[in-house]
Amino acid sequence: MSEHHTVPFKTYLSVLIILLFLTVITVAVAQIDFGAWNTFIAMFIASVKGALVLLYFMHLKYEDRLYWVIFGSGVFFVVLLFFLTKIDIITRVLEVNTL
Amino acid sequence: MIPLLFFSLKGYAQTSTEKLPPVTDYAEKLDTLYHFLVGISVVSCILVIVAFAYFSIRYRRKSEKEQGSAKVSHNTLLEFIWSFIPLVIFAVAFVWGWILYYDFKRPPENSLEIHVYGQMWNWTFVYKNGKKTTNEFYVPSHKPVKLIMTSKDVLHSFFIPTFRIKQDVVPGIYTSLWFKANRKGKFQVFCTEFCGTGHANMLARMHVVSLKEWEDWLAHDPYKGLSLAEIGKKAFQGRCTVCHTTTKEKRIGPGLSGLMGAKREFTNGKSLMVDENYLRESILNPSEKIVVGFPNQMTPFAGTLSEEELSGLIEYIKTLK
Amino acid sequence: METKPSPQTKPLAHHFDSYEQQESAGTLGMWLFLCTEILMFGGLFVGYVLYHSLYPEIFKAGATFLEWKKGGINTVVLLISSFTMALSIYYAQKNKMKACRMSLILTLFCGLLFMLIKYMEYSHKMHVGIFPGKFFAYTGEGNVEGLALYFSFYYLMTGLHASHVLAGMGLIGWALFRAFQNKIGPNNYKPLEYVGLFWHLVDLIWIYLFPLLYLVE
Amino acid sequence: MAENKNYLNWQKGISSWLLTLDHKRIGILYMITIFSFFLIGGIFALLMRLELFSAGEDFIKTDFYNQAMTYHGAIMVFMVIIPGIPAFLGNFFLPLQIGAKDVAFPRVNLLSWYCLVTGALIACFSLVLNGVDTGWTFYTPYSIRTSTSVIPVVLGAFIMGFSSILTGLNFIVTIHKLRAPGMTFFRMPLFVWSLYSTAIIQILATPVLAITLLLLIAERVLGVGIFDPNLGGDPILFQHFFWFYSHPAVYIMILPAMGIISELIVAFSRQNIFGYKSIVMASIGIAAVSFFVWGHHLFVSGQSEWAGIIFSGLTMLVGVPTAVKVFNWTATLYKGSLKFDTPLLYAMGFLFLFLIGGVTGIILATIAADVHLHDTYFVVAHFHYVMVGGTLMAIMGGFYYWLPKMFGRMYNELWGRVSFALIFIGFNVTFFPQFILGAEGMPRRYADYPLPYEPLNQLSTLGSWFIGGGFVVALIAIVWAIFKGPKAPANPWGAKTLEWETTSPPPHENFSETPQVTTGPYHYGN
Repeated sequence: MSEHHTVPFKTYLSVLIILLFLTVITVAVAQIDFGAWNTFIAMFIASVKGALVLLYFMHLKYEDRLYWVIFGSGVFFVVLLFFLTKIDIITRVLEVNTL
Repeated sequence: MIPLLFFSLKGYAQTSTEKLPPVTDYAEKLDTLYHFLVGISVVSCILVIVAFAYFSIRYRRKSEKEQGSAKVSHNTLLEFIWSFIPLVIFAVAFVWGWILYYDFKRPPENSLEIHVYGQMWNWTFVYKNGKKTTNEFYVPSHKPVKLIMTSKDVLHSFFIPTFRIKQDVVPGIYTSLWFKANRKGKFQVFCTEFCGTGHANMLARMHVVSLKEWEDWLAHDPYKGLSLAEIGKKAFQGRCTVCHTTTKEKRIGPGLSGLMGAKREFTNGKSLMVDENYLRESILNPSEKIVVGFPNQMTPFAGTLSEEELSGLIEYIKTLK
Repeated sequence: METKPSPQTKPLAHHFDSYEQQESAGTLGMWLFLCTEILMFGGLFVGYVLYHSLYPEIFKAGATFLEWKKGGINTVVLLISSFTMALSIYYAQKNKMKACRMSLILTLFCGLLFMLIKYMEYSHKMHVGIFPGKFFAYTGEGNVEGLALYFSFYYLMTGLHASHVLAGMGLIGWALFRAFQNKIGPNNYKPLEYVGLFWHLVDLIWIYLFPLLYLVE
Repeated sequence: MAENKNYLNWQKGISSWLLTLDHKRIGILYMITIFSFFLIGGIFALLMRLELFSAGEDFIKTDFYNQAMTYHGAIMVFMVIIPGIPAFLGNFFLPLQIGAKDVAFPRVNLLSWYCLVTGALIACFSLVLNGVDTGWTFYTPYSIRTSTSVIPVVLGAFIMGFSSILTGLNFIVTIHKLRAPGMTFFRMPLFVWSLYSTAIIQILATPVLAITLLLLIAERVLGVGIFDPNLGGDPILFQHFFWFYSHPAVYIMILPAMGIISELIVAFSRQNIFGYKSIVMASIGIAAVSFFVWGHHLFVSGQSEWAGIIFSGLTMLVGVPTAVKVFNWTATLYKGSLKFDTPLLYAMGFLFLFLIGGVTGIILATIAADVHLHDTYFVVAHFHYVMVGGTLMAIMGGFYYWLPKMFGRMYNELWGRVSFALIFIGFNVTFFPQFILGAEGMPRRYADYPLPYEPLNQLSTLGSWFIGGGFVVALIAIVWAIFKGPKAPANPWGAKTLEWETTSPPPHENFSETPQVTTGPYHYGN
């Protein structure tokens, strides 16, 4: 684990600029109606921004693999909760009142 | 310990089939699966118990300083075998369970549909021709019957032990159960999802009768030739006795004797003399006016009471002095 | 890494063998805590997405009420605050303590700005009677049956996030106080880094919250 | 010889206990908290069994029975069995077994004890209000409608959740960062491995409970309608969120118990464990797969058919590593030199009862059988066999095993065996008839039952008096041993793990000098 790894100032600044730029992009894209794709695009851009914050601001890039596993397992189990609950909701055959 | 295991399992196997003889084909198939599972459990329990009982006796410590002498600390083949065999057995149980569940979830096309309404502490059954009954309902034998169920307040669960079937009754959506009884008789129905004070006495009784008897019962109007007050008394028995008494004694709800014309204060500050409109409103939509000192726990009876029964109830309450 | 005992060195706790062990333990502990935060917010996000697909028309109607401009500004504000937070650690490592304190103050300011915009959004909605759950009393146009459910999710998610922004600002205030006591320096910036990790996580959650609530119909 | 300085007597006074940062003293504080709540929960259980002695409403009113059922469940789950082993025996022996001076964050350790006590007091405060009668599962919409005070209990459980999260966090960091030199991951004792896999579940599952309970409070206070069907919510979704935590929580309860049983079986057969690696893999495997199986609680709740099939299949998978562990323990006894002291008796009790609990779990995992058996006394018997037969047996076994190390005194062997016999026989007489009752369709959470179920219920109530008697005898024997027992040597059982190399009771800083580890955890004579 790099004890004293200082990230150069330039990197922080460029990451901030990219993040702001992506925010503008995601707002602009949201105006155009791609139907169901809107959600996917918005989530993709958000994930890119999230990855940038994680890697550079939170120094995940310079930590060893253990911290990737910790963060990854957190996200994995949220997705697992969503995935199996969604399976239940989608495949529910609802009875109808025949009175 | 082994004798305890044998005694209870022998007793168990004998009583469960004697106490709850299967009444539908599904129940018979389930019993075979169930006895297979219990058999596997007993065999595996005995195997492991005999193993560690034998080891315990055979390898008792002889001297204070004695150490264990097993040379081998793991054996990959043995470990593979005793993880693969349980996996196979569990897979067999899973598939067998799936086959039955597949059948349990698919009611035949032509099944007779009965609507079931669960509410805080009684069941109401509504047939196609509008006939409504509470806690007692009749079903023809040798015909597939499909129950379409919903709840009017909280979660309940419709469980017929002799038929080995159960399904939660969820407010907001309809769930269903189906069965085809092969034998006539009276069968107990339980509510198995916790629903408050009256959960333990939210019992219904199912009468499986021949087709002809069932059709007569369907056409028979239980209230024919009875005066309004007598109809009310009959309707009162099935639904209201869990919370209300016909005397002054307070249970969950107030005692109803001398109610007509009495003065009542409500939680919203207003108060009025009890009359027919107040009685009608408090039965159909009780949370409108809650008498001071009582919880707002009564579930509306709108939809499960016929007009005849409603006016009969009001007449009956008026007779209670 | 030689451990020259500069005045800004934190005393080594009795049960650790070296600074490095103590600090890597702190980082691991912080990342585990972030994992629990992700799971808690994740549970709420899963509820939101499930109900979004169960009642698309309610959520579509609800989304029109949100001013995505304010949401956008808030995103920019939080991104800048993340930047200044990272800078404060950068300056602490470089032993430029004045600049470090300045960037901490800037981060606090951004946090305040975020809460201010959030307050404006809330008061604007509450003014027209949009409250969560059973207190929902909005009768204006664009009202759809069941809109209270949408705004319950809106208030729950942004409220929980705002409470974490406040907690983060409290932590930054504590870090600022220690910086003024000259307790933070190149050998002892780790507590500042833990506060930074928490603040970045709060920003990360808003990065996902913003498009999910404001942009997506 | 002069009373040697140890963690018990090097500081005096109440504040030295209430503000202690020593993991051993915090372990003792947890012990007192957990066993006092165990007594309260036990009293509720005995009251329930008394009421169920005969059909009809005799000793206690139905309302009070429903509250006794809820408090028995909530107290036993949240205040006794989840913190039970990790916080008490885990806190005390994790640093000792890996050769560390203390846990990674001592202050966080004390904070998690205060979280447990505060949460427990808030939850028990509802006893003074008008109680709670929703069952420990708080299923909506009943938990929203009921006029009983649900919010204090839910708030209490929310705060106790943090105690579990912080303990898990503390243990993972301690195991990663504070192992003695030379102790690689595969030289750690199995109790430490079990605490590691438990901590993983505590970190990953408890936050979802936190948000679920928050939403339930929001439901009651603000009427948000997420779980309330009248406002468009879905009660089945609450069950999904609740069981996403609560099934991994039952593995939080059983994994540390398995760790203790590994220690006991090894120490009392005085030879290396059989299949160390496969037990480690099984622990981590159970921790991972436990998150995939929660849907088997919803088979008849209105969950879709296909989700039910998927969950039934996945539940079968989680059964395999559990079975492997039982076979490994039995194989460890082969060619050992077994001595039947009380800890080994409890380990044998665990093996017997957990076996029955495990196989009945597989019966319930088979989806068609669960349709018949769900929410009946079959399920009640199953989880008591796994929880009392599993975790309680392990706590008692671990307590007797480590009592000499914790208090420097020996317990009385005779009374240990008497209390074991009472508890073991009483347990079987109480809960085995409930399997039969369940198969005959007696639903659970019933304050009253139809007459045909009466004989077996009477037998079950008779058994519950034996369990009560057994635990009272055990309590007296242990308290007597702690204060009056004869002096115990540093290593009374000749065990090989690190905690036996320091004096008993251990000094404040655990080891005079940090131990060097060169071999595996159980290096016996061979």
